[in-house]
Amino acid sequence: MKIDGTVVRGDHFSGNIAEIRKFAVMSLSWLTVIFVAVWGVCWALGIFIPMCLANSSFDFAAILSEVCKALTPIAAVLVFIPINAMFMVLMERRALALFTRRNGPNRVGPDGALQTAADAVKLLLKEDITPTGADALMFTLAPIIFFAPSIFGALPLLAAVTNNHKLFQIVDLPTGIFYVLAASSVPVVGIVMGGWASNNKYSLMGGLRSAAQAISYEIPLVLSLVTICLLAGTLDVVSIAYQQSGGLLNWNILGGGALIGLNKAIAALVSSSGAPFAEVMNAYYPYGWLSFVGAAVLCMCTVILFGVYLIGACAEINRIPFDLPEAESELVSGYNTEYSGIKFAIFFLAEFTNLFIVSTIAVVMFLGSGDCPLPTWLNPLSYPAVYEPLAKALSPVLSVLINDLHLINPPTFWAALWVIFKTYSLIFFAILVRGTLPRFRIDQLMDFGWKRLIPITLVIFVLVAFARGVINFHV
Amino acid sequence: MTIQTKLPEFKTDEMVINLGPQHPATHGVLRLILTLDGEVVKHTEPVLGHLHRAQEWQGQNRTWFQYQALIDRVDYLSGMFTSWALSRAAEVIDGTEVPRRAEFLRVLCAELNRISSHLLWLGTYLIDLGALYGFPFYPFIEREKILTFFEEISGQRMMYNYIRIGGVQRDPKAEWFKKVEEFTKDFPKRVDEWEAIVTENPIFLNRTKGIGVLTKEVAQAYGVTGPTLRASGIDFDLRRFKPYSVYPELKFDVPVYNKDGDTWDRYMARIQEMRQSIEIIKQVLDMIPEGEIMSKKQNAGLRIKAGEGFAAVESPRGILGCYITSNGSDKPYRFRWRNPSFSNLSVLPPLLEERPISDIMAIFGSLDIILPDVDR
Amino acid sequence: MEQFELLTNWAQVNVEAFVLYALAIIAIPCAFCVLFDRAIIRSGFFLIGVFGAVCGLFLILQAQFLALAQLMIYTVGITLVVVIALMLTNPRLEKEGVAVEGRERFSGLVIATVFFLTIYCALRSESWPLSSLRMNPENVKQIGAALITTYALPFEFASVLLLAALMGAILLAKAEPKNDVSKIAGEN
Amino acid sequence: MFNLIGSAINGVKHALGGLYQVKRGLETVAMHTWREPTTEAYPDKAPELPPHFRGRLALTVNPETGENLCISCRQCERVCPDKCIEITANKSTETNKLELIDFKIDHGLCMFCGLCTEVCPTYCIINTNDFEMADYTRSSLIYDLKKLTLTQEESAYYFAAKEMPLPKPKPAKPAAPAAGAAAAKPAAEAKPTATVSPKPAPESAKAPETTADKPAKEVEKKESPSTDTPSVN
Repeated sequence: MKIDGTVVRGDHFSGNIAEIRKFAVMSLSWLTVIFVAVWGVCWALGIFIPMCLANSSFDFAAILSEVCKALTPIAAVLVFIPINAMFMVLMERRALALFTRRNGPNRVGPDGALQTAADAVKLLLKEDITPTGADALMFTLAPIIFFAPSIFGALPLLAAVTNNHKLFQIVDLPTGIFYVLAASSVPVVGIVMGGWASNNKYSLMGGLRSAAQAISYEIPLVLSLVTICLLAGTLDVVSIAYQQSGGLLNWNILGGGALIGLNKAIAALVSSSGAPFAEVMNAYYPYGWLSFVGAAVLCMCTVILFGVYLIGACAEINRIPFDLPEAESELVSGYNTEYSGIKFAIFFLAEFTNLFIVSTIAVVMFLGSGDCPLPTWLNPLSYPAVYEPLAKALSPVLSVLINDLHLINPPTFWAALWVIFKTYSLIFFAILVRGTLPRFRIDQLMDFGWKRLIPITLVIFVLVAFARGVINFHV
Repeated sequence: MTIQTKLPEFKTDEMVINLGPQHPATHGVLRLILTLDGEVVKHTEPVLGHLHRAQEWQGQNRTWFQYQALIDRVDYLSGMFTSWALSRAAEVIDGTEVPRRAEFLRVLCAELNRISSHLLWLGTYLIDLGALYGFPFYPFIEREKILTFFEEISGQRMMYNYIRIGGVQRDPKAEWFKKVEEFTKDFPKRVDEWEAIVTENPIFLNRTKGIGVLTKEVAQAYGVTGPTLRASGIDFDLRRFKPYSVYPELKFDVPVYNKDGDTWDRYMARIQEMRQSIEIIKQVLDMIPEGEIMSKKQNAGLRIKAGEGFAAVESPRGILGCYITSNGSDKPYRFRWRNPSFSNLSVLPPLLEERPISDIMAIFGSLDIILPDVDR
Repeated sequence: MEQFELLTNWAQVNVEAFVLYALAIIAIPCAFCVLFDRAIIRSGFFLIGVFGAVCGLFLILQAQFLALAQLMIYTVGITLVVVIALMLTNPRLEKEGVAVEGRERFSGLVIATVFFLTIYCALRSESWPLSSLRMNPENVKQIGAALITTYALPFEFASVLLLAALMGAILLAKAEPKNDVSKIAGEN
Repeated sequence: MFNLIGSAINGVKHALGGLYQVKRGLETVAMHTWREPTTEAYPDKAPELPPHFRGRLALTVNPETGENLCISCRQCERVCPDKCIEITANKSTETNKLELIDFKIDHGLCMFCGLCTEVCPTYCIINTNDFEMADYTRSSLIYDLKKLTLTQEESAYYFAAKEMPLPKPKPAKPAAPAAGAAAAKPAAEAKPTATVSPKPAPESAKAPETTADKPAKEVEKKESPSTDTPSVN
């Protein structure tokens, strides 16, 4: 047996630039379409209509504008989910094609950009079959129960990813992350229901597997997020997002705020104004080397937590390598074997939406939400000398857009761009994993969850609780 | 005597389930009747015959010349070997001396075909294990190259009809040999890449290590052959044990694992076999002489002397034997095929006993069975 | 919630009452289905509907934490119940249906009546003081603080109880060595 | 205690090793992004097929004169394992030679084994590089003489590509009696040139010398009793 430790790298880089360019163009144009549509709906419903109503004189104008504003988050999510799912399926197919030296879909539309739109239309027009012996009511309810929570789950995240835009504050719950987790625990009911109602043995087994898997992996998933909440001292996703602003060192993935002191101290050193380096360090790390050890432990713990979260999330949404409920080679298609037409489309839609939501949670909880990874002292845009002339140069154009029409809200805009970039990078990583790893076996999956992940997260929870005491957080 | 303990009886319903004939992972139309307790297989019954085409009977009702073209369909992933077994059996009866160049060409094509067959197995095996979307394409890319070589010399990608009684059908051009040589240089790097992805992957190890252990005794009792047998630690390869053609002149190893014989060993056995085949091909490309390629005229009236003969070749799946009785006419009198897949499949029920349902495909795939070869 | 109140004032209806009735319309039929559905799995799923509606009631009462905990724990818990029901019973129970004997029917009737009367009396008693306090937005914090100060002892008891239940479940579910079982079966 | 620590360290080692292997796999897969796709843009770009590709069957004509090369010897019909070839020929009363009336190949039955092309003494029936024969009905897969016959240019191409010896130009006087059935003129011209004399043949397909070519002179419709039902594949 000959396996050397080296990574085998591709040896002919003769270039796949054309395909990569196509992929990039396709992604960018789709993302533009998605977010322009969502932003347009939000703007129309949340800003434009209230603006018009403000000038009108009929008596319930105020109430109507409030209703419009209140409906904005829901409208945004409803517009976003189907278009985004189309894009994600297309992105997945094209990315897998890149990894496997193929072209991917390239027939419908320019370079296949409309392939999934065509697929969606096809799925909606397909005959909707309910198998003989199926429990028709449960069979119909299952995809709805599977899909609905993903809409509700997405709502509290809206404020967190848009830098607390005031249109989305209506769903800014103090128990934000708890709400998201509660919503994400519901879909498994849909799977079990669909699996049982299909009157098919393969479906039933898929449903049972899904129940076992989702319940087991919910624990490490929740524990990893709870640990982050412990570090942050709040359950509110918006505050957690805010706490992480100020560059990579402040993100939860690196110590969950343990490095904020270091960040501030370096900033003080660089700007050579305000408090001196040592003083800042002392304020944040009061116990000398013990504090530094604590910070190091926290960094390690949060990185592991991030990994645990990714694994748990993968299992929760049935992605490879945890796609046991729909294991093709064993259970045909698992719980959705008997589904066709629009019901299958809903299952499909919900799967990809769930992937997007767990990626967004990861971004909000670990990766600094809409924060630029460059620390403030390294970011040229944070210095007035750079920033002000730029702002002055652009102001004639921007002032109309920002102040008169409220078309752009600068803090939201940049935050949203960063969130989009980070989220789709995570999704891309999920696709890469899908292209590489084989599937777990159900008992190994259980072993891995109960015997590895849960103890690890429990140990980390205790470690974090102690290490937190030796560092001053968020002074 | 064990101490009898009172156990609470949690008797769950047993479930009978039909895996196949229409199932994404049964590699054709195999039907397995499984009795499951939860996810654990209690009993397996393979049901054969969904792809039975009476290949032996067809052989007896066709002329030698016609049957040569049909026989590739028995094991469509390694058509060269079925043709070779038939040709060798006929040559044994006839006493035909096959030209040296033809023998080398046969070995060359057969080893290429062995690689292509193992490549298809590698891709589909990873599909069986759930790596459905990325990895399986890589072996198929390489397999495609080999099929293109075959297409060039025989005219088709899978139904070659290239090895004939008394030689081979067509003499490849010099460029063809060059292309094959390039392929042999490139191929080991590709295998390294696949091994980097798969071999030591923890999930793959979990799915294959210690799963489906086929002990020497069981393997011998069921007449298992090929890499499946060698992975169980029995050094039995026809190319060594009963050398035929020009194999005695070639240097190669037969990868044997003197270990437990689980699915991972079977995987490694095939990977190593591919590497060995590449070595053989390199040697053949160096040694191949010039000369005739056919010693028996190929036409509709092809006849074999009266008599009977048996010949076997080491196909990618095991020993592929062909027994023929000829009565001197243009049709064989009696055909009998010994197909490796049939005996390799028979060992499935004992291997599956008490295994979870996910292991069915891990074990079944590792046996590398092809259904037309089972049913004929 | 300001918008909500604004809307309430404008429409001059009690939206809370409206939502309450809507939830009741979901909850009560579901509860009946839980009782009367022959297929045990379907009653399990209806139970989820009941608890979902109850979770909605908590939300009306501005007890977010309780509502979410209800959703999270009960949906997952009931999924487990359904799974266990699936594994231990014949999933197609409705096709069989077992007749209940007369004596059992009578005792069942008595127990049900007593039970119903108890609950009815408990609910009808007039000692349900209405608190005029508004809900504190930081009620999660308060719940957390209460659990480890005032109610620390009951909380710990509950956790010990749960731990014991967990260990018992593990002991029950722990697989005995396979060969021993087969040997015993073989000897008998 | 030491055991516990040791096993913990082992566990960590194991986990890190596993993670490293996973990382290695992910990296190798990701690196494939930089390689060119191997997909062929098939309908847009025809695949390059080798000259000996066994595609649709066709009848060549003499590239120079354009006369059909078939001599109605029926060897292909007899050797076909699927019985998909049907030749209609007539013995001319004047020249006592076979004249081809129709040549039918059922491509729905054909398994493209290429045996007919191997036995053909005049390199008339060949496998072309065409494989796009999909059609809506089974009956439209039965190709007749007109559909099977290649043009002069195509024949010239295949004669060159397959390295087949060109037929000797025969300046035979065209005593073409009107062939009623087929409208194909090459068929009409082919009749008098019933060249039984075998051309110099390369490697495989040598001139038929066994019993096979003797009954070729008899006019039998079809039905050679030596073979049985067509194979069901």
